[in-house]
Amino acid sequence: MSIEVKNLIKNFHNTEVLKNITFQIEEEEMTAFLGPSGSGKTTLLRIIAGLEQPSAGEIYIGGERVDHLPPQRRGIGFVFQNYALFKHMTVFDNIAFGLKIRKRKNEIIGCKVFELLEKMALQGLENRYPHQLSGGQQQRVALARALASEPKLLLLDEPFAAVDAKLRKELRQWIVKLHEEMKLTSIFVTHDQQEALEVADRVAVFNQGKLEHFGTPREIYHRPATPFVASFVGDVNYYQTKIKGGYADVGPIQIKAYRLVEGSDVEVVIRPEDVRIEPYHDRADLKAQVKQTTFLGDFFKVEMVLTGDKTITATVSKEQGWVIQPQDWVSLRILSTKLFTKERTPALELFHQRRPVEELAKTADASL
Amino acid sequence: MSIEVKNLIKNFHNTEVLKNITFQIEEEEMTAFLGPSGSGKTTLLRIIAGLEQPSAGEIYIGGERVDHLPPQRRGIGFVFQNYALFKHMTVFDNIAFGLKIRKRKNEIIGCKVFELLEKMALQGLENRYPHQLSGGQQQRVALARALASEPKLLLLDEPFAAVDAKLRKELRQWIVKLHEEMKLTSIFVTHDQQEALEVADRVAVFNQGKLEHFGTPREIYHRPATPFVASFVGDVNYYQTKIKGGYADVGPIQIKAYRLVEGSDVEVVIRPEDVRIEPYHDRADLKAQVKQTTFLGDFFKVEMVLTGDKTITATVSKEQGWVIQPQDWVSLRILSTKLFTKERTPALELFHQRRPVEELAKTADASL
Amino acid sequence: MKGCSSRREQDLSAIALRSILFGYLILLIILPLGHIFGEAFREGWSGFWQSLQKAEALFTLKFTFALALFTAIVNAIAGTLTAYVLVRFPVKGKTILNALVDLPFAIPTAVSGLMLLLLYGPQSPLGSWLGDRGIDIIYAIPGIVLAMIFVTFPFSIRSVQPLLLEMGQDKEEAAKTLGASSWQTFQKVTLPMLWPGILSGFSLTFSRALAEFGSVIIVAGNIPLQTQVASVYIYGEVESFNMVGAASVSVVLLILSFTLLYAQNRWLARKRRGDR
Amino acid sequence: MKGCSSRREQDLSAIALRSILFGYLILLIILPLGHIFGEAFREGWSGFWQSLQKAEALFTLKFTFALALFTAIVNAIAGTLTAYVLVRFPVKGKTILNALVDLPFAIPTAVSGLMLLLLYGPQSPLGSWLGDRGIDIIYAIPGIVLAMIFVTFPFSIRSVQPLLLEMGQDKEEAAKTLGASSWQTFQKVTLPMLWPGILSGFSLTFSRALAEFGSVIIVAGNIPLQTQVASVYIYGEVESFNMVGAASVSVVLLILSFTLLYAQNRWLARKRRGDR
Repeated sequence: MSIEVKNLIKNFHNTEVLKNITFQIEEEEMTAFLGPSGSGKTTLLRIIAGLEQPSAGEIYIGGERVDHLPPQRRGIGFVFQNYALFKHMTVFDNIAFGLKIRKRKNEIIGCKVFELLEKMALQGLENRYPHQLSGGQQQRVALARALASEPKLLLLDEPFAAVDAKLRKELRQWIVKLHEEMKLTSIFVTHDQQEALEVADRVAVFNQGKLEHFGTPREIYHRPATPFVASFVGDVNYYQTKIKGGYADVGPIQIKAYRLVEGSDVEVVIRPEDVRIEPYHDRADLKAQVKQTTFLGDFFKVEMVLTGDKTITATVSKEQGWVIQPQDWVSLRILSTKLFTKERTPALELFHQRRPVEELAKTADASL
Repeated sequence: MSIEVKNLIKNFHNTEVLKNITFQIEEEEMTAFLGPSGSGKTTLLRIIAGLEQPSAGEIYIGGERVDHLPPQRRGIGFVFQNYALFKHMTVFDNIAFGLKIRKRKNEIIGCKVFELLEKMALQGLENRYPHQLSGGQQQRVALARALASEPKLLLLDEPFAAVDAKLRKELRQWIVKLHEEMKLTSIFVTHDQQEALEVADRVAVFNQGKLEHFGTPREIYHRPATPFVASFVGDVNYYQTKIKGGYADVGPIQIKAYRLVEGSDVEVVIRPEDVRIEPYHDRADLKAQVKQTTFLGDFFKVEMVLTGDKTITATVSKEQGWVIQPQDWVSLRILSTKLFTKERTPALELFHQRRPVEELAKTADASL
Repeated sequence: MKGCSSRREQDLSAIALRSILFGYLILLIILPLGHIFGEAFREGWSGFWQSLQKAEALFTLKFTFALALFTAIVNAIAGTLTAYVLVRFPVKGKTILNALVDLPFAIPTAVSGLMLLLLYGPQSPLGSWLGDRGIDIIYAIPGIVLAMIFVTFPFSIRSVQPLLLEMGQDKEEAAKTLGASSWQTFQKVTLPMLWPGILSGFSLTFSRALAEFGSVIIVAGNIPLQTQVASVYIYGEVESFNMVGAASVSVVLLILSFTLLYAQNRWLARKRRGDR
Repeated sequence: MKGCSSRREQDLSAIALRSILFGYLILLIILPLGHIFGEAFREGWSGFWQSLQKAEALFTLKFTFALALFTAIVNAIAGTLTAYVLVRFPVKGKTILNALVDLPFAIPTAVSGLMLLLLYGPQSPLGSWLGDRGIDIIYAIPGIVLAMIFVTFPFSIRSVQPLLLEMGQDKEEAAKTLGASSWQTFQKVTLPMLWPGILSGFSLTFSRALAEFGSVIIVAGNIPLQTQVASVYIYGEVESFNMVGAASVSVVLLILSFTLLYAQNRWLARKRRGDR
């Protein structure tokens, strides 16, 4: 089912928890609500589920307006952060709950529940109680319970937060598989950008109640709408500066800035992996001295000082990382930069959204 | 201060929580105890601090045997996972606690506390109570409190677990800086391999009460002592197989195995970043069909099926990732593999430890 | 070796502290408790039995048991509903209500009795109005029940409330997203999780009502075979120096109370083990 | 618009539930409470004042206050130590001790009085042995204090214990790694965090001791100007149909109890706000 949210506002004790949110989710897509804690992402999920009331705005599920409907009548499945399993019921009764409420026949309930138990690799656990299950099993029961009534829309609140790192990876793959098999439309909330990029078809990035960017993982990563999005979905080198002589002036790094007023404030973001380290040669545009290298498993992080005291961080392959030593002088090549003006104009946002994915300018790719 | 642990055993309710642990930490080094929950790493830290009693074994701090001493007399600083700040005391009184116990003069206490407040960027907060501080500030107070009495050894129990992702990064850098400035010997417990690799000089990997590997981050990552270590400190392709005709037989991947008995069980580990994807050509040794590619920000994960139905995962740069499509046929080159026998012999471990870091065999680097 | 000796010291101080604690408890609780059993059986089993066979003793035990049971049932229902409303509904003046709930515990029982006596007694307008219609409250069963309900009012609420607070709303919300109506949610999800609290409130109320003295003696007086509850009976026997009679009825009350307490603890412990 | 109407319904049912709840509380608590104040002041302020100026009334109020205060202090100290030992020391038989602690709540107060009477009374060996040495317990102040301590014994322990359990050992361990001895840790870290529990136990004990009736009337009898506590005095006034006198002393007790309860709640609320 497609979902549409229009001009949604939520006030709580005189503070705007959600500020004029508008977006649309296509059928069978998996969307991530990404943001730091307190950004409003969970509140929005709960409003879509009907567990909280919006202060203003409209919500459509499958074209039908639902914001006046109670959660019972929205045809959704909701997986709570701490699973919210019914402790006094067996796994079977937990999963069967929604079907029993709907007064399905016993044979149909049994058939459906066992089908789900098998799908979720929970066979043989139907008579256990929730406290007898591991965290991962509990979550799969919560999923099965939400799916039993065949919801049009599956909502998951921080589904991976309560399990440890290794299990989290398995669960992610699990949910992606399930999502594809069952042709669900689903939304999940997370504060982990890696998770959002890996699992979701589309990502909505929230900050302080505002939807800062809504797009595919690639768009979010490569053409972030705001400096916040850029720094939240990856590591960045971040500089605040002004336009000087048609260029954004970051010391030795000069970025061509079209159509920007001389002297206006700009923010510059450069991803560490877009900084290439090359052997030192005199005529290079950019030179830097290595301060520290850190081994990070499959790559190295290299912190450097540019001429003129600005610092910059690069990530390089381990083959290259091993030969770079602190105090070394190196040349740098910057593959891509992102430029933001403080007072973003709609024109800029449009421009951001229209740019082709493959564009990788040599010195300046984002400019207005 | 150097630390030595010899043949340490801890039994709890008839189960061995720690199994014959022996290792040595050099002065001014930062060591990470890494492992999944329940691996015994926190218990070991608490035993070193004197908060728990070992069942057997010896502990030396700076050459002096300490296992009979109460925590008060071991000269350590301990930072608890949830900070364990004294809620009824101000920040000043929290930090001054150890000095007041030692009956230092008031001027000295004041001087020392304000020095620490400044170092920890907590100036102006001295009259606040813990509940009036953010999580990051609370942790810095806990650190300052532990450092006030100038311990020889700083122990940190999951110091980054309770704060969110962004703050965690800052805190890590903070602690690394502090460690270097104050010339401390320190140990911290973590279940996050990224953290251990990034922050520590040496890493001790624990699993089910056993010290599986103790070494530098590079050693741990490139020459893991066991399959567990390999899979815990990074992603792996993992295969169980047997020796056939002098080779470990992973379908199309054949790894030369010296000195291993024909037909014996071996485990093979290949890191995704050691799998190179090349354009398809007929004469290539290894061919695979792409199943799925996943965008992960600064790189792509590519899942493939080898001829003969084994699956293999590679990570590739984003430039390459964008052009690879599901169903494509590609050639593979494997840069490095790791081989483990089920019954590890000491000889194998020695061999592992003696291998030079740079060795990157074309098809088989680990073998016995 | 040194490690061992420091452990030894800890053990010793633990033993010393335990001894003091046990000593205190023995002097204060065990010894008096043992003595009352001794007194009840001073004239042997038959003496104990005879004391209980007296018409007044038999009546008072049955009478008190029945009224306490009735009180516990009323308060379990009213208390659970009150707790639910207090926790789950956006009721204005919640703070005041919450404070009101605890009042009966802060009122001396003799004062509670006096309050009811003054309000429903024959001298008061309400009492005489009810009396004209043939409804006697004071010196009759309704008065005793009112007194018992009044003094035990907070138990059920305070047993159920923390469970409701602790369980949070997520399980109820889960039931709703699965299609359950408010009533189905309460009945199938909330209520089953509240049973431990309801039962614990029930048994606290019951044993307290069984024991009530101050308010009942003032409201109901001391009329053998009509309004005499067990505590009042014991007091009467003591006044007339019939210690064996007093002790015998006491022992029956004690056994009832202890059994209930024990059963409840066992049940809760099993439940708790199951839940974690 | 539809959204509004569904909200409206919720509001209506909330109002209905609140009304029922308020009604129940008014009938059960507010009305009787108002009535007793009315009775105390039926003959105006001077009538109230005269009732209190009677020597017996004055004595009983001062006497009860002093003994209740003493009881609360004793139990605050003993209870805190007991809770500490129960939670922090590896004491064997902890389960039994824990169950013993609750016993006084399960024993009817009249039975508690009888237990003490039988153990320390002149007929018992212990009582006569003490009596020979000039120590009278029964029908004297020590008996009243014993009864009060006995019936309020669990309050302090049960107020302190959950705080100890909740705070965990990490703060005490932190103090130790910072060099503090066991005693310094208890005094500077543990005790300050237990204050809320200790104070709450103290005020519960005090107001319960102030109100105690059943056990005291049996242990101490009803001797004006010597052993008559307030509850017993009220009972005596009711028996002699002096309702104004009974109500006046009741009102004083009520005001004392409520003030204490209110102060404690305020203090705890402030403390809690501070802690979070």
